[in-house]
Amino acid sequence: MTPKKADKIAVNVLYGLSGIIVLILASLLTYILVRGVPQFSIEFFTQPAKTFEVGGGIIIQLYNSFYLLLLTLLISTPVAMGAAIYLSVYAPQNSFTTFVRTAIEVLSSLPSIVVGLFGFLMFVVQFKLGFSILSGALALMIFNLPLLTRTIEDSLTAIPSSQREGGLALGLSKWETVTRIILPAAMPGIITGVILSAGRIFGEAAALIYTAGQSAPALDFTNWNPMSITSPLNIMRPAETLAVHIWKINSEGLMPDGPDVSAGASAVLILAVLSFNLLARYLGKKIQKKITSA
Amino acid sequence: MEETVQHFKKRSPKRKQERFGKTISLVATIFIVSIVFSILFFVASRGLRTFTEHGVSAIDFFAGTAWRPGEVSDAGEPLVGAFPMIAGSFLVTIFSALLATPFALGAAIFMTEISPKTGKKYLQPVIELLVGIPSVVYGFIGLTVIVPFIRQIFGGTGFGVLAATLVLFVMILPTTTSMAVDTLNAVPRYYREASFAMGATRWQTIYKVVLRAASPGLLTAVIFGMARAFGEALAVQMVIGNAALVPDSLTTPASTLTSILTMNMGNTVLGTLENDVLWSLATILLFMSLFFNILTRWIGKKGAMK
Amino acid sequence: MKLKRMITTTTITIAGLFLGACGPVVEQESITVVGSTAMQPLVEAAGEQFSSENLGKYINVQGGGSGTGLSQISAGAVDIGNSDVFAEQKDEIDASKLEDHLVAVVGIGPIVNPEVDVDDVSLDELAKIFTGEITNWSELGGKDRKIVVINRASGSGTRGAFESIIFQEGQKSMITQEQEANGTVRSIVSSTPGTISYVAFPYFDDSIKALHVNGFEPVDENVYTNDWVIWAYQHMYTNGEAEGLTKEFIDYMLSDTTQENLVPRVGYIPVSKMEVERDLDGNVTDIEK
Amino acid sequence: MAVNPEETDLNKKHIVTLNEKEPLAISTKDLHVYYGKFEAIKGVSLEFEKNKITSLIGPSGSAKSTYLRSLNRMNDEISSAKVTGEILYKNVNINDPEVDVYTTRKQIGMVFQSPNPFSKSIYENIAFGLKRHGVKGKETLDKAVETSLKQAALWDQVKDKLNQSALALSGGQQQRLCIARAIALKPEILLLDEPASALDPISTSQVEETLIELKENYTIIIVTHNMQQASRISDRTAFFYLGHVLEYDETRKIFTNPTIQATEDYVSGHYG
Repeated sequence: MTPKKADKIAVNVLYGLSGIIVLILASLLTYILVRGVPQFSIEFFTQPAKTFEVGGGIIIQLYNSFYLLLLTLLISTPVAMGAAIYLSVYAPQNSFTTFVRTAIEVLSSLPSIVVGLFGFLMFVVQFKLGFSILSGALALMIFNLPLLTRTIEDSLTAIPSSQREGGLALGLSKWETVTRIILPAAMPGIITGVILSAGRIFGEAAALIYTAGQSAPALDFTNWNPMSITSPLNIMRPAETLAVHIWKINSEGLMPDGPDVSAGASAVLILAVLSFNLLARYLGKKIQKKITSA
Repeated sequence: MEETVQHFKKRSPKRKQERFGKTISLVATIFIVSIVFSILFFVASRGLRTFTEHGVSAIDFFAGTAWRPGEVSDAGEPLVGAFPMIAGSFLVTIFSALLATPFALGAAIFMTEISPKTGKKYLQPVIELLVGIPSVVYGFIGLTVIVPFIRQIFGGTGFGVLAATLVLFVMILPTTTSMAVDTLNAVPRYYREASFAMGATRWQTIYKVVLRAASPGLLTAVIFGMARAFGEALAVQMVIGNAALVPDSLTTPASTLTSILTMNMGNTVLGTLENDVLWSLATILLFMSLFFNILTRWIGKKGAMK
Repeated sequence: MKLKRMITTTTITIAGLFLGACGPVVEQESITVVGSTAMQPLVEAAGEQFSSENLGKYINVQGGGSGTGLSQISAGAVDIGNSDVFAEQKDEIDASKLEDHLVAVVGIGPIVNPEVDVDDVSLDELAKIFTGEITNWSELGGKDRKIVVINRASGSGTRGAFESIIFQEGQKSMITQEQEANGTVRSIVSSTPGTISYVAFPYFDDSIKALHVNGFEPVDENVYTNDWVIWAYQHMYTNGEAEGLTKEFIDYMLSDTTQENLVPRVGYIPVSKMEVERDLDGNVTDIEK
Repeated sequence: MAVNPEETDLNKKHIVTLNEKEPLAISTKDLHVYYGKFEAIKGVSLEFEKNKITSLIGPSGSAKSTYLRSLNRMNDEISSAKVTGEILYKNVNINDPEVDVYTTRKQIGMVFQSPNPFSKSIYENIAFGLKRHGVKGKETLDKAVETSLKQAALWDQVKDKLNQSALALSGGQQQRLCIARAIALKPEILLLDEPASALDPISTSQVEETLIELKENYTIIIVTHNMQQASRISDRTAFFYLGHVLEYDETRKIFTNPTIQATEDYVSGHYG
């Protein structure tokens, strides 16, 4: 076989492999959407779920998913940012740093069910936070931290070191340099990373079943007093998310239209993740443009 | 003179700022590390109770094939042989990695070497989306599409290692692919240019130069994919059948550490052998993920030395 | 500048939420109910109804399994622990501290894939299917087809109830596929030829076929009389005597309105309809009416 | 004839010192820099005159950049680097851990090889350092931005687009912006590490002109590979070789009549 022929075959094989991946995703998406989108209706998006009757909606679960996501990001982003700054700026090259990095990686490969159980015994039982959004957000924080730290660190180190030197040469501290020069410059990457991690959080169920709980008390969307249990803002109320809802319908759901609700909810979940991805791309590009152009 | 010395030795606010920055970023880091440790400690301390508190011998646990927590053998020993689950976990992990690796590497090469433009425009978003699909949905599709499919082709119930492998294959594809892409991108441009200049074809360059240079990183990518497969719970639980039997074929029901763990955790009472033995399974999971990490580090080091 | 503002806003928001959450909850009360996944829909529905009738009182219902319910109530971490088995049947649970409230009865019935052409089995045959002694439907008068047994997770309350009734002394279930939940079991049975499993009555639907046992149909009426023998109590355990809202809610569960309306609507059987009672050891006695 | 390490006598040196009429800006005494076990600078003692331009020349690997970077203690940022010996600035040894590195760097500014403006607006690039050093008030800042941009000969080109991103400027403009950024802090000494090596000839000559104008107010030390550049703009030149300074004298003398053979080989282009 001539090298040229081999080249041609190899390239075709690569096209084929890539094509199959695209095909897999396309069929996954089509399958989910074809089954799910027909379930969409105004009621589906505005009604609370029903336990054993037909016609339940997902409004509360959908809201909970977003609220939990927001809280998780609020808690985990500063921590991840701090750790990423430490690792990219201050960390000396010694065994402690290697040790820290290994620890973070171990955390990232922890099965989410283990995180969930830890969260249950630690936050729910030990800290007496109960089944609550807060417990869920803390568990998701654990789940989210490693990936987020790594994304932020990557974005920070991707900024040329000449920027850092420029700041230091002006007599600025490393802290000023990283927070005021590197961080703003790394923003597009960081935002993209945060949003992509949001997609993962949004779909997580195993870590939440035992922390944020599996029930969604009715919410009164006119009650914005964070102390009230019906208030959407309350962080001490249990909150079943969309992903948990799908899991629950499939395991113990009693509603006769369970498969339909589940399919619809899956489609919503996918569409949300899809829009996160698009948003990440759009924002990343836009900020990049703003920074580099006039 | 003394004044200038003072001027230079005076601690500017910047020093304080630096200390502040270093402290809070270190605190954040230590916070993460301490989470890791409390999880490790917490899981392992419960997991070890199987051996310390309940007196199960390690051999019985790791090599035993009878898994009936709560029951005892004729000799009065608890039946907590975890071998079926350990075998199941390893099988699905290895098979799904074997299946996913060619696809992941193929896609990664495509995205970096063959057509970076198309890669970035179509494959990249596809990969990112695959990460975003929740495991519950994967499990659900596995249950409604893959299991019946396998049943029609191979007979039996359709549940088993094969079904889990197929589901995991799709689930680890993005992890492995995106890490492989990063690795290939890190191979310096001039390696390729030198190879092309010597008259090598594109494939020769990829195969003989780029892949060689990137091999430690690619191996790391594969191992990370395996780590993900090893730890996946919900989706696997829905398709593997959860029978605590050592798998004797790819299409008979089997179980993994995670599937048994997720399924039984809620039904057991804290502090009992039935519960502690599940934490022992979780401990195995933890140590496996530790092992995968150390392995990737080791490969990275070896690669760097070459 | 922007970053600083962002951090400040974030801090204030978080602080606000925490303060809000920890602040005094005025005229609001809530209790947490944890445990049996099988009971969850019933208790959840009752909780919702209770809250809508009693403003400011909330019932927080979580699953987690009977084991979780019992261990959490024993630890005093929750207000009510749901279980579909007697607390005494779980080791390491100090049942003497717990107070049992029987809130409903649920029938459990074997279900098979609709293609299975066997309609009726005896209790003994059923036991032998689950121990692995009977492996083909032809042994029961059906077509030659392998029996695929799907069991529930070991330790699951439904499985405990099912096995304690169908198995004789010394019989043990074979190791086979297990699934965690009623819903999953149902969807697997409905789609896999030759399968048999069992679910609680509320999960019966058209996608599966419910078997008759000893000639009796799996309906509530047969459970009342114990003609259908596979049934279990649904327990709500409190740590010591129920007080306050906990008591109110349990009373609400046991009230005639709930028992006569909600319980049957969700598919469970009111305790009051039972003509027999069963004790911890499985002895069934008639109730004098 | 090429410079050959074996043939070059590293002990033969010709280094001038300043007389009383020539005011001292900064000097080093027996400066050594180590990277781990490797000794990059092997005892360099030099005196730099105020308001003059001094060039540091020498083949690659002669450690002239390393030397330059130790003058404002940028080598502190490399964890394996160790600097011994004295750096005297205003009679204070600033190579002393007790000395505040931030105060030092503020007074000894630095411009790097490739332009590294921050990804901020032109205005912010200049005002940023000032603000971080506690300068307040819009008027003061405006004034400082204008002055330093004028000194860097950039004002006329950018005065109408101060709020635009600095990254949109051309390479030469970016480098002059970096110079403006450094001088906005009113340093006494300006260190430049091959500031024109990434620029085209026209931009290079613009930067050079700027430097010559700046010398009235600043002491400038510049590392360069460009022999013509050194001879065009600098008053004194130091020839670095393998971590040593072999010759330090008037630029004129270095380029026309060097004392040391290796210097002559290098400036006449015989070196590799």
